[in-house]
Amino acid sequence: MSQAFTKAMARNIFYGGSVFFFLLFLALTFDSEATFPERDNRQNITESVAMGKRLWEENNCIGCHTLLGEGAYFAPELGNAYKRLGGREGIMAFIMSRPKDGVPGRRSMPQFNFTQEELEALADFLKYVSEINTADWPPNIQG
Amino acid sequence: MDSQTRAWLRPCTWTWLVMVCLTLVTWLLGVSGAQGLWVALLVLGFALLKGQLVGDWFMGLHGVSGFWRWVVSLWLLLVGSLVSIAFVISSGVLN
Amino acid sequence: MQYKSQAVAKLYFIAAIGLFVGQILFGVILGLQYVIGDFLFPEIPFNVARMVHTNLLIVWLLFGFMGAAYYLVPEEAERELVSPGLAVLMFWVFLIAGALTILGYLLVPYSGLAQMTGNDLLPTMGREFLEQPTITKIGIVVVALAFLYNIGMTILSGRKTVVNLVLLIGLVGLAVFFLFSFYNPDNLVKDKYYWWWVVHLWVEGVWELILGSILAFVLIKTTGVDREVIEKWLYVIIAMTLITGIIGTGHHYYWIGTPDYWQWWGSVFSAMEPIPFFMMTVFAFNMVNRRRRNHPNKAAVLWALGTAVMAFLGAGVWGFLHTLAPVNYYTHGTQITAAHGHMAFYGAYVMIVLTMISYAMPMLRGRKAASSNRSQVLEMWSFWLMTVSMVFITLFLTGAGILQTYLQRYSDTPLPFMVVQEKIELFYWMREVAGVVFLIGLLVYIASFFVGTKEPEVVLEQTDA
Amino acid sequence: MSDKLVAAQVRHYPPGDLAVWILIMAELLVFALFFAAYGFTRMGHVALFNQYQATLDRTAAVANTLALITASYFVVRAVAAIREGNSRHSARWLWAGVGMGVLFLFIKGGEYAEHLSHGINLSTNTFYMFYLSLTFFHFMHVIVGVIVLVILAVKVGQGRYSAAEHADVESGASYWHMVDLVWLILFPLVYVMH
Repeated sequence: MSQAFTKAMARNIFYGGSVFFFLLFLALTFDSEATFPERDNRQNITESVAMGKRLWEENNCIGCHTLLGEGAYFAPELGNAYKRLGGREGIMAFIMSRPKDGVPGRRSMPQFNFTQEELEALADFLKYVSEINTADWPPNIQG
Repeated sequence: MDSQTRAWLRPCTWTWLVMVCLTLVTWLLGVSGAQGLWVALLVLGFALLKGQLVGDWFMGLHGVSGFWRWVVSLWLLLVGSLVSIAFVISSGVLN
Repeated sequence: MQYKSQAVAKLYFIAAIGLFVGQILFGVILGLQYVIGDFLFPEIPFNVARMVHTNLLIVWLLFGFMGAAYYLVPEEAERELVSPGLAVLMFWVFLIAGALTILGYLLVPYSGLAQMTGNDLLPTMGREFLEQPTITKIGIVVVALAFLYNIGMTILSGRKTVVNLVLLIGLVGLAVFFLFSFYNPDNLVKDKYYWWWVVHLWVEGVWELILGSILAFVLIKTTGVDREVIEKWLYVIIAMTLITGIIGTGHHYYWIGTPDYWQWWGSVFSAMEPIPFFMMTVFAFNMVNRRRRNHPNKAAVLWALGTAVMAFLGAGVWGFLHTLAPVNYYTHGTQITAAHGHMAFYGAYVMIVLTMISYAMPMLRGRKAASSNRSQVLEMWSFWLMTVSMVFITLFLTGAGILQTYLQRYSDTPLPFMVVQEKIELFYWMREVAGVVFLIGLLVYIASFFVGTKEPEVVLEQTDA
Repeated sequence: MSDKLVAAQVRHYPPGDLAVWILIMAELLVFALFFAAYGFTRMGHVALFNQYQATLDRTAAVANTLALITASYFVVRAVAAIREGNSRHSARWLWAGVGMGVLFLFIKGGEYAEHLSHGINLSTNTFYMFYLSLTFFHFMHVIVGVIVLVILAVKVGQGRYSAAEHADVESGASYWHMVDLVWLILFPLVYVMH
């Protein structure tokens, strides 16, 4: 009955604890997957939305912006850009309006020279994102 | 059976009996439809008492001195106060 | 150095330090772009500089981990590496692939890079920290497999210590979870959900095993405390890490389209994530206080203790600051996150790699145990310069974040993002100054390798009383 | 008073391995946070919590409480037996504890099946979220506890422990009592208090 603090028991707890919590994590993941259809707006993922996501990725937009709060903190949140910029037209107009050489002394989004189809895809993508159920985040329209 | 083990086992048996009784009382309170803050706090009190008995006797902390003697008691105190604060506030008796 | 093949670690460490310099240079550029918006525009836009900054960090830490593994595994396993040649070959493969990727970022527009590398075939690019072209990602997997083969076979055919096994589990986990970087569905919610399986389960999961085992190794070597004691604490600490950290992933699942219950699961478990870091701090100081000898490499001991403290502050305390869902609702994606990210990465992972380099480099350069006194003094100066300036970077970013959170998220009349950015410019300037001091500290660090090389090393004092 | 008893009176550590007690503290802390979260969230949804609490099967919960405290008592008997060096009795008590643990899992599993058939899940409402989270998290602990008891019962049955050397049995017993302890609070909080 002497007090013990053994390596063997510490090891058991490490292995047991890791497996236990990983299985629990998998169970919660399984449940999350089941709820996604009600929240992730998948019914609106059109080909244009998919193309917009690809454009979003291949131009590294996440390198300046956040999307649903994740990304870089150099430029505004875009999860609600669809609402803030006034819909698809507003988004497309803003992207097109960026000067090629930037604005002296200020941050400015590059001019990407997108085609009309690409602009629409990006706008569709941001519209889709804005309709994901994010538990009322962000707190206000400013993102 | 040596005296030390017997000295531990007897209160454990009592602990078990007391816990069974408290559980049944809790159940009766539940099915009787008794309502209100005081019933809730009484039920919580029973639970805390049961917890203390488990810590003291089943876990054997009664015979330990120092920090470990109070691990379970402190936990019960923490849980008991947080839960009762929440229940007291939500019952509206403070208003 | 007891085994010849440990020498390959030197290559990895030198590359790590070189890339570290690159990372910090780009950090200083980024800091300047925060206040002079058109700095280097459009040649090196912010997103490119940031990508270089973060990817260099990841790559040099991986170099550091691999170097650490090549150094400590032979010593723990009590045998030579299975294949030192493979280790050297993989070094060059990884270095060249990494350099080409970084050059690609800098010289080609990102969309062009995506096209050149066939991102259409298996689109994985353009997600934070995982910006590497798919072909680079495949290269990383190949390098990781070769590395794991080399390390794994050495461990399995040699003495199996806890330090070795924990390191191996950490490295295998690193490779396994990286595979989720190849999963990139059109569905943004699922994309983000599994993206965290790479990012969170790396830095708040398996990387902590690597951190723990390297720290344990250095403590065993420098304090002379009984291996049994250190190893059992290592187990307890990493057990707590995974117990809290795995479900702690939930603190990223609050606002990305995932079910609401993550706000509770994530808050409860991530609130406990500081505990293992706190245990690590107590553990490190305890072991050093119970030391059975004074190791001549004082700098290494300083780095080891610094790691424990700064990891607790950066990952533990600064993580806790914004991990609870009701707080995170307002702070999510603000400079608070940046503050936490800077101190956590520096405190936990930068410092553990520098600890290992500090401990191993003297031996790798042919000394018995430590550098000369002059070199160590300079190294300790660099420790304080970098660590204190990182504390200030964190504080200034925290100040910026608090203001940003209030003005943009919390006040009755929330202001637009760019308006707020201008209002908090002063904090960005101060951060930039601290960043320059950090760079100076890094240069001092590098200088410490070149001074006093001819002077005798510090001698070991025995204190077996 | 024997020397052993005197020695026992100045014990500074609880029975079993200290590593297990560190785990027990961590687990208790997690549950404390969850209990507090339940209490404080309930403040904003009293009517909802009361309404859906009434849909739970209290009789099953009482049966489960009795099963767990009885299992704990059996484990106490098992520890007492092994302290006397009586492996045979100890193993028997451990198997009895396993039986009670399995009974708990069976009853709770029945409740879950019932919920599932009504389409109730974590996202149904805040009450069910807490109820399912708390009880399922605890449910998984009971599974682990049962596995631990089975391993111990087998090893004790093989005579691997003695009156002098049985720290593992005490460690496993302490863990099991923790699982019991958590349920003692969980049961009134989630099923009864309103």
